[in-house]
Amino acid sequence: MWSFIHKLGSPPWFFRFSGNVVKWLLPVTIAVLFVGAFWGLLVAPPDYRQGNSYRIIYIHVPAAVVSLAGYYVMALAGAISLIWRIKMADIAMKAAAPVGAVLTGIALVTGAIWGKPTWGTWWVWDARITSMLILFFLYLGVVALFEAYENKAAAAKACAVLSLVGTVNIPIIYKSVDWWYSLHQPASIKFTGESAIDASMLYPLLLMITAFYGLFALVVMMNMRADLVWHHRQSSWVRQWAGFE
Amino acid sequence: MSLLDAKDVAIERGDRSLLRGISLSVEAGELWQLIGPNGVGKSSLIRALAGLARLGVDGDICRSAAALYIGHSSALKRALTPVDNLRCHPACDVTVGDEQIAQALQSVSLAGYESVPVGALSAGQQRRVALARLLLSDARLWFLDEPFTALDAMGCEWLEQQIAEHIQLGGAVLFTSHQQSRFGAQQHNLDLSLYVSA
Amino acid sequence: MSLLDAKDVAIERGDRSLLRGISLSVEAGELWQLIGPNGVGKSSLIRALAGLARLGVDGDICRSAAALYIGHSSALKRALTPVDNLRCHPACDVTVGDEQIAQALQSVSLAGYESVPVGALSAGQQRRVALARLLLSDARLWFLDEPFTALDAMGCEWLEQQIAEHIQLGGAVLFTSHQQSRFGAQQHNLDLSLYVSA
Amino acid sequence: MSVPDSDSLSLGAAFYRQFLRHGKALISSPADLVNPLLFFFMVITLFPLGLGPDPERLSQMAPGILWVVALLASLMVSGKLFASDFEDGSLEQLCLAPQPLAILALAEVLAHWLGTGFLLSMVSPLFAVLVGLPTQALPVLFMSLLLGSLCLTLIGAVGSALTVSIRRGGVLLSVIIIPLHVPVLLFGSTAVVEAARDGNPVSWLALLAALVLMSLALAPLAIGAALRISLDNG
Amino acid sequence: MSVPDSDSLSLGAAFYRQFLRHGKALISSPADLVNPLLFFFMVITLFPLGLGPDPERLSQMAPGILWVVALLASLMVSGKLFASDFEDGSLEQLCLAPQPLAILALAEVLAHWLGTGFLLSMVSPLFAVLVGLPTQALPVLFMSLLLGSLCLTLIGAVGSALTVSIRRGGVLLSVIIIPLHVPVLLFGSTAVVEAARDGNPVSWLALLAALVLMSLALAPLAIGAALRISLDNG
Ligand code: HEM
Ligand SMILES: Nc1ncnc2c1ncn2[C@@H]1O[C@H](COP(=O)(O)OP(=O)(O)OP(=O)(O)O)[C@@H](O)[C@H]1O
Ligand SMILES: Nc1ncnc2c1ncn2[C@@H]1O[C@H](COP(=O)(O)OP(=O)(O)OP(=O)(O)O)[C@@H](O)[C@H]1O
Ligand SMILES: [Mg+2]
Ligand SMILES: [Mg+2]
Repeated sequence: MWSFIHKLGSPPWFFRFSGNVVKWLLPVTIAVLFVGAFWGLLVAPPDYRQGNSYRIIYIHVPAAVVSLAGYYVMALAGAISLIWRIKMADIAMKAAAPVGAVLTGIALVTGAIWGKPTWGTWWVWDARITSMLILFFLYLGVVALFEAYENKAAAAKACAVLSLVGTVNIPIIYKSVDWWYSLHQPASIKFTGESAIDASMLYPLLLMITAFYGLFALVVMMNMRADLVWHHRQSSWVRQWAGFE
Repeated sequence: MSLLDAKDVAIERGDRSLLRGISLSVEAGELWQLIGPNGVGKSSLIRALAGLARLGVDGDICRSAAALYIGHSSALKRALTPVDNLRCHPACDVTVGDEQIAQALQSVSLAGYESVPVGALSAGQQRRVALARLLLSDARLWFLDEPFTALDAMGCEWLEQQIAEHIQLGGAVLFTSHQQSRFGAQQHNLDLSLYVSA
Repeated sequence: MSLLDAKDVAIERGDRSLLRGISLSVEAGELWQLIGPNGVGKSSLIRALAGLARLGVDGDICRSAAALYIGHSSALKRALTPVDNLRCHPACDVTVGDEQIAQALQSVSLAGYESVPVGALSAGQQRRVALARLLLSDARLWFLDEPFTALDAMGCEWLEQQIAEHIQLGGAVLFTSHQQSRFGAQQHNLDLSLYVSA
Repeated sequence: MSVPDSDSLSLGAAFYRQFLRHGKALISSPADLVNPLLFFFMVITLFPLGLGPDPERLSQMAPGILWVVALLASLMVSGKLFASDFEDGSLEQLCLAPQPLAILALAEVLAHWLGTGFLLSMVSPLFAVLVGLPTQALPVLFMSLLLGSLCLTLIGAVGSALTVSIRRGGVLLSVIIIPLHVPVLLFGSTAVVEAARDGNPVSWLALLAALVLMSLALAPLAIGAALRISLDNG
Repeated sequence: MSVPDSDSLSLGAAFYRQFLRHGKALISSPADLVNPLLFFFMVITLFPLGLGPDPERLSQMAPGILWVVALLASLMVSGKLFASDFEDGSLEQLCLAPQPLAILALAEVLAHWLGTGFLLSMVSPLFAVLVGLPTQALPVLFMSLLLGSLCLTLIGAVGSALTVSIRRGGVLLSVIIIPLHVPVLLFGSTAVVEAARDGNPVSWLALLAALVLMSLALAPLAIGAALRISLDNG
């Protein structure tokens, strides 16, 4: 186990390893994505209340679920980079932040698009939506901080600190937003998140969630590989890989 | 035993590798001047040796004595007077008393400016306040980055004397300056142009 | 006709009166060094003569040529490259072209640093960018406050040569420096210690 | 046939150069463009969090919230307008330039506004949705912010010029400037309120436009004078 | 009988000295103490101007407005917390000091809070009257701001330490920090809302107190790490 982590820290080894992973993960993810999308968008029955507009959950829900997990992945990488000073963790964190931000953005935008037909409004200050928005802000903060640093090695460390502070805060934010919402008991509109979902709709959703996890891993890994190639453009293993030597 | 030991240090800034293969060991009573043209990496090296920069610094740096670093920025609060600045300065000994501070200011010929805010002093006077810390710290290892800047002839003489005394008392000094061999044969020179990478 | 005429100038900073009774007239082709210990008022005087300070300045100052002032601060934007900094600099001639800028950077031995942000240059390199303006401005009167600071030996030589050339071409230079009589008999000295008030 | 004399030519060139200098510094770090928008976005979300999520109440207060936050965002960014020029010594150079300081400063202010206030008014309709501003008020919100932000920036620049030589001037600037911002806030938010309740916002927008013209004429003079004073204090 | 060893003695002395250093710099310009209060005052008065003067509506929104503005005031001032230390090189000296950086930084943060957040909560009842907060909520407003502002300052200090090496970091700081401020805002404003409607604010205050303890324990570590990183970027 330890030696595996140690090996992960070595750029050439990781480059080869991730190359193999991508080779397998890419076709599998695309297959799952297609099956899930086909099933969800065309095969699954329409909702008895919302008609076909509900089908947006096949993007909305996976994006929301994976974006939350993405933050923890990022923070974990940050912790590793701060504690063990493994450069690969820096690169992983840098790669994960924008992907997570985009996923969160997708969840927000699809949610808003969905809200228009269901609630008649683009936006409400529901507890879950509000937490999601704040998660989006946390991501944007990390991305903005990274961009602002001139020294990218220092930038990664700074983002590691920020995302760790954010991780400590996420449960608190979620809890506090929940309490805030239940205290104010606002008007009519309510999230129907609790309503049971039919199995014929659930399976494609699970497939789509799996596919989104795969996509997240893929994009992050490819991001990291691009970064590695750029960073080590002078070294022999990159030049060999590129066919220059 | 040496106060500072550096083995095979390499320095990188931004994406460029600057220096490599620098090894030095500073003993008590030694005086080292870092030499080299503009941009060769003197400031970067002295910060790395003092322990202020860590990213982009490779190799083993082992410091076994308290350090005093005086760089380009003076670490003075413009709104505070010289006395307050020195009394509350993180680099000064915690036990420094008001009398010692008054003496130190006297020594840098700033008697009479005790209650003027540092922001209203001239460039050279501000530098003198910063250098007064040399008298108030008990660090054995001094890192001075271009300490002679902005000082007039008398000020330079004063500083040379302080450095010489510190060395005699068993301290050690690393400094940079564009004037070659300020202390003649007494000093060791480290010419960084010899270590420029590639 | 003289490029700069000052009659009976007195300078006051904060509440203290610093200097008084200074008169000088700078003709084309002259080189003036302001001399004096730290805090005597060299920077204050040079700013007053350049027209940058007006409060606390008494007497008649009459400048009849365009001025270029280079002081302690470099007037460079850290985020911009040397080329962008020079191209957009308020002190440079509006008509300066890219080629001239490239030549100027070459002349201060910063070829190769055209696209590095100024913030990532060393102290001496930043000073060189600031001094490159000497080549890009058509002002006849130069005010240089400690221009030799942070420059290495080669840089100092380059600057001395620029100053000498400018004077030969009918310009005039006022500068301060803690090294006495840099230009030997060629220069006029104004020792400010003689004008300290009270 | 009039030939433009070389002086006015060089004035135009110098104006353009100064504009470019500031614009380049802005563009060289796109974060400087995006971050004020993010700030605007985030502060707007603070209000529902602080006031409770009731959509009815929020939508009533939307014009006020949007305008107050725009004003605060403008305060945040215009405090720094001349700060770097002062610190790095560019201000001394501007003062010695042969062109009038007021004109050069105006170039800088306009470049700054393009990168902040202008952008902000462009994206404001997006954020207005968050606080439930009625859709028919969006164009008026945009127009009022476009005019208003230019006004805010010009006034803010005067304040920035006055406080630039003072360390930690950020809060001081706000204290000086907020009272001057009040008319802009009143006209702007009232225009949006009128639009939201299907009233007539045009006269308020016209008032804003008049304010813009007035500050375009007067602010540069004040800025020039203030910058010279700041230099004397430095 | 235990004798304090010289190390912990010197730690205490260094803590006190750092506290004093920052405190003195604050006191030497009393404007730094007064201006944030003025800012708070002025921004609060902007709301009646932007929202219309209906007293009923204002008083309903008073807790939210007061808290949001307190948060903004804290953002305004905490951005500068370590700025001057970074620029004048004091940070390098702090890093080389024999005492742990986290402790020295904490001293500075506490001195800063005493001069800003603490003062603000002391005078907040005065301003609360302006927006018509019911009288019975005043003590809770005071308590919630007292606890909350300490929390805001500690979190803000982390942000300030992270952004100190970045030119024009002011807006960036807000962007990083606002999401982390959300729980404080929610607990604080809800406590005041509860008090205003004669509910039970104690549990919310307790939550705030818990947040304070947590950030007192964790923030210094993050600040120390962040300051060292900033130095590497400088
Ligand atoms: C933590 C983030 C989120 C998660 C985990 C999440 C999850 C879900 C799930 C599981 C559903 C399906 C509910 C059902 O069974 O019908 C749903 C519905 C919905 N979500 Fe989200 N969501 C999140 C954020 C958002 C956001 C940010 C928005 C809006 C911008 C949003 C808007 C909606 C809408 C409009 C629906 C349909 C509601 C309805 O059926 O009445 N969601 N969400
Ligand atoms: N901003 C200021 N406010 C008030 N007094 C000042 C200010 N700046 C400088 N002084 C005072 O004016 C005097 C002259 O300062 P000046 O900077 O002109 O000296 P200088 O001759 O350039 O010295 P140096 O050789 O150190 O650069 C100093 O004694 C200083 O105390
Ligand atoms: N913040 C930075 N980021 C990236 N590169 C930098 C940075 N600061 C300096 N450098 C680069 O590192 C090199 C060495 O800089 P350093 O300041 O150590 O030089 P120096 O020897 O002290 O020069 P000087 O005599 O001019 O003070 C320079 O060539 C410069 O381009
Ligand atoms: Mg150097
Ligand atoms: Mg001087």
